Amino acid sequence: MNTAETRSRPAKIVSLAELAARIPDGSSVALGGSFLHRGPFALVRELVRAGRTQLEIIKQSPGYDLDLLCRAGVVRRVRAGIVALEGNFGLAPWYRQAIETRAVELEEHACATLTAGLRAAAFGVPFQPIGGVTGSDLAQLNGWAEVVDPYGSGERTYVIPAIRPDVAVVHANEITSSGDARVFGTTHWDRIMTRSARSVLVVAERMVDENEFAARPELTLVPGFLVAAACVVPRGAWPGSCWPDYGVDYASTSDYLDDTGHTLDQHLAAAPEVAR
Amino acid sequence: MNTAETRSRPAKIVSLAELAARIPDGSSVALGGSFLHRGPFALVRELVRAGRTQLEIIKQSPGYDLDLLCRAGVVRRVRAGIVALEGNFGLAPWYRQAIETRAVELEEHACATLTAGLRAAAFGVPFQPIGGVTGSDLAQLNGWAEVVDPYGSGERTYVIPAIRPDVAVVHANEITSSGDARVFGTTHWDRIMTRSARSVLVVAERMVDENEFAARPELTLVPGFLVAAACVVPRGAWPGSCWPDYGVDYASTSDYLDDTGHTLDQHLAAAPEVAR
Amino acid sequence: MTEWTPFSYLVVNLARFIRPYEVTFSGVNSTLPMLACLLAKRAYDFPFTYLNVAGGVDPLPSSVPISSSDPVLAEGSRAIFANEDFYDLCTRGEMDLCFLGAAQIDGRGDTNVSCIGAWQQPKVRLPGGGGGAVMLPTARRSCTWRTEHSTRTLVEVLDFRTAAGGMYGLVTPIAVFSHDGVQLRLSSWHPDVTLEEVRERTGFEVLCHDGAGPTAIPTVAEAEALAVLDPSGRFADDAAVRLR
Amino acid sequence: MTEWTPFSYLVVNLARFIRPYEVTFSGVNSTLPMLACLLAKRAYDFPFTYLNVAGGVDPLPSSVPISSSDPVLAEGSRAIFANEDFYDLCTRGEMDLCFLGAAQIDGRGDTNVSCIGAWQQPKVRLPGGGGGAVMLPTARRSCTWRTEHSTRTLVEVLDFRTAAGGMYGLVTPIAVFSHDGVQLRLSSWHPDVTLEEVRERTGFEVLCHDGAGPTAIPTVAEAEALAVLDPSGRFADDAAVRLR
Repeated sequence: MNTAETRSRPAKIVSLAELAARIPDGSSVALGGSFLHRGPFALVRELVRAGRTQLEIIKQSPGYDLDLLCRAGVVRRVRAGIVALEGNFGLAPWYRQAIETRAVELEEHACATLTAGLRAAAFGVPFQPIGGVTGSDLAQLNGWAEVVDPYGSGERTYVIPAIRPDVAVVHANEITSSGDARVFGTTHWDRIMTRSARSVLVVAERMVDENEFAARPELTLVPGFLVAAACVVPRGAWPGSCWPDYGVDYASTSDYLDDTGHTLDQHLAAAPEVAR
Repeated sequence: MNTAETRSRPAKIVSLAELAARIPDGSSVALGGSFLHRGPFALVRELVRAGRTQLEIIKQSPGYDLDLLCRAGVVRRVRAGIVALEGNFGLAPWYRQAIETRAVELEEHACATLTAGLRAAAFGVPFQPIGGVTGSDLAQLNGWAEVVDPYGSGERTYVIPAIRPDVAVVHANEITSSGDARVFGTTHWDRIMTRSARSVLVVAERMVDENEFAARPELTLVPGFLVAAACVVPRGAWPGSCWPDYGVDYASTSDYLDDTGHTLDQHLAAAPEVAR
Repeated sequence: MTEWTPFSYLVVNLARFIRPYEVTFSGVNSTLPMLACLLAKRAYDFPFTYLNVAGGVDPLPSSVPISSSDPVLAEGSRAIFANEDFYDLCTRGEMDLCFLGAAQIDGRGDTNVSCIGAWQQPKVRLPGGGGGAVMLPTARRSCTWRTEHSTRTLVEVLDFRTAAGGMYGLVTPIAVFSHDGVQLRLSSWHPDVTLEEVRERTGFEVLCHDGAGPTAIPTVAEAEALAVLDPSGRFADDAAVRLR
Repeated sequence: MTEWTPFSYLVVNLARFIRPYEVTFSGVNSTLPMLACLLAKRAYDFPFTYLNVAGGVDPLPSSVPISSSDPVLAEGSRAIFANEDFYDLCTRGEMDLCFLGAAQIDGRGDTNVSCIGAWQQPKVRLPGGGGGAVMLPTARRSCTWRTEHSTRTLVEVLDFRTAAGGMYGLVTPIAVFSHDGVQLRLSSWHPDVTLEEVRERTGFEVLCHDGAGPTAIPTVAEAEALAVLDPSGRFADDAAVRLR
């Protein structure tokens, strides 16, 4: 849990290595973005470079990030909705292999049940009711409980236990020196992630003056007081997109998947946070 | 419940009288804003002019709006958190009288328990867990149930039954001709109101071109497809504020409260939607 | 183009499930429904609300993206209706039509997107839960598609029931099914295949709706809209749909 | 000003509950806590996060509003942290200090903002629930205030228990209480009143903390900050706080 001592001090703008150092082995880590779009991929790569192990990854729709972490042996456990590379790339091969060989443990969710668990944590309650789920084998698989409406409607609803990540990492378009962060286009699941996690880290395309945020404060997704640390990595969401700055780099994504032509080290070395 | 027939047609921009006509006697009506700030007060006054009766008013922090509706005999029932004029005006006198004489029925909430009920409706679940409440006499008064965490934490949590208003009315800074609406500054409780109600009506300061919304879609609070009808009433939040366009008109609020110097009709006649 | 290609058959028949004034949603990993929604906006002379997973509400994308969750799908949108918002819309009963992917579909319209083989020891780990388990039971109607019509994909018994209930439509390269309240029934089939072939290639028992027959060929408006959306045939190539 | 006025006593002693690096919140109907938070920003040489009900996060308001929920309180803010957000922050245990109003307070620090007399047939219908029932048990600490210190406001038994648990501080025109885990205890009292007077004017039994005594007079920084915030004495006049 955040404490006044760790939380309200002015957010530090740190290096990418220092940001990764705030995620120790064994942490549960919520990753922002969706599939190939606005994921904190520079930080994900930095976790690989740092040799992190035993992480629990929490994300409704991971893809490249989770696949890379599985490929590098960083992951112990996954709580996810749908995992794929998307585009025309189909399944996430190293993730698939990790699950099929039982090297990594999976808690399979619907995207909205994972969100419900994060909502419970964000709202400070032990569980969160969710619509649907009826008839899905996921309910029994995960031991999800049904609760009868105590107000006599006769309705039953599944409830999802609280999911409180140790840390949420999101990739933002812009931050201030105080760690305020904003994104353009969809927020994906970033809002609920930043409200449910014990700590929030931000990677951003660029830093802008605080007055720019003050001129349109409605756009701010995460106020700086919730952000433990942040760093600036231009093109940090590569090979994914960061709207409106750049789109998906399909060639590099394809290279990542081509493990006969490219090693993981070669892929990591080609990343913008290293190569620029 | 919204149906495709009533919902997705391009939102109609209508007159204030036509907007009020969409709220029949006996409706449950969620009102946006808070105290003297960005409330849909022009619509509230129009309900009085239209002689509406037996309404249920739902709002976490009503004030002038609820007091006026009680004064005019429009209200049957209130579900509210805190009711006051605020500023230096203190209690809402006609509301107070209506409750003390039992002319109006009150379901007293904490602001956050009312929000929890609206969340249950917005999420499509029969009830919503809420933190706190323990030790409050409101729990017994309202018959709120406690549910034991089915996941064995030993925690108990109060759950609030779903609250689904027939209609939510919010006052926006700007709308498009399609009914998209956005506000500046805090959204108060408008977001959850517009997601929980069966129908959404909007009063706005002005209409702007759709391209202005498309240039910064992140600012839109309510997309037009959720809005049944809207109208433009400049200064419609009078005598309250509508940031950043105008502040509270304290003199007119004071006049409203001075029933020896001013009649209700005089107050209604002085409103911008009539007097302009 | 006035006759079907396997690709056009899928996209156009998905689009035909969209109804006037409805709220229709397409999600991740859903290139064909994305194209169907964009096609319906061009080809049909009724309005409907198109929501997508990029947060777009009736967007005007400057190009058609490879990824069906690409932010370009929010271009021109006057709002960002993000993930929590469209899921809540669905669970509270206001989503008229959801397009949801599936690896296996059974005759009841339940779906598996989790695994081939046993969940605990899968032969193939599939993408997983996604929208289905919550959206399928709560959307008013859902539709799915398969680019392969075979007894591997249209099955008698699912390897895992990821989501259940609420499936209304199914489109494959050779057939269109719709639900009668109990099960999926054949509504029409590709004019170049026989009913017998559909039966042979379907793992569950194929029952027909009254009046079922060959699928009506694309209208000029449908054909023109698809030509505009995929002028170079890139999406058709990527989808690699075959009749057999 | 180096001595207390009844008004400065309330504002400054509320401000003194604010601690370095904490997240502190002031809400609706809360002019004195609003002033206390603004004063603390000016008078104390430590940072803290000031959230308010106008959505402001460490705002730089161009003026001090009459209404403590006025949108001017979000001026200069780099974010809008709206109602659902700050309530959730509180219920998940990350709100360090909430200022919450009360009509009656008992010795346990529980509060009534609902009614004088029986709830069903009140002599006075009060504003009602507000933040208390949810925030009081979930904020790390809460503080309240009364501009009247009497046995009507500081009571042995509440007419209605609107909110319970978690009250840490209470400031009146003549006294400062803080909670010892079981009950409110007197920390200090206005130098112009006696302990005996505090006891006489308090409905619950007054127990003292070790070292309780007259309240330390305002620092120069506190006095100067209040003078800047209320240069014309308008807020002091509006509050109409009297020692007796």
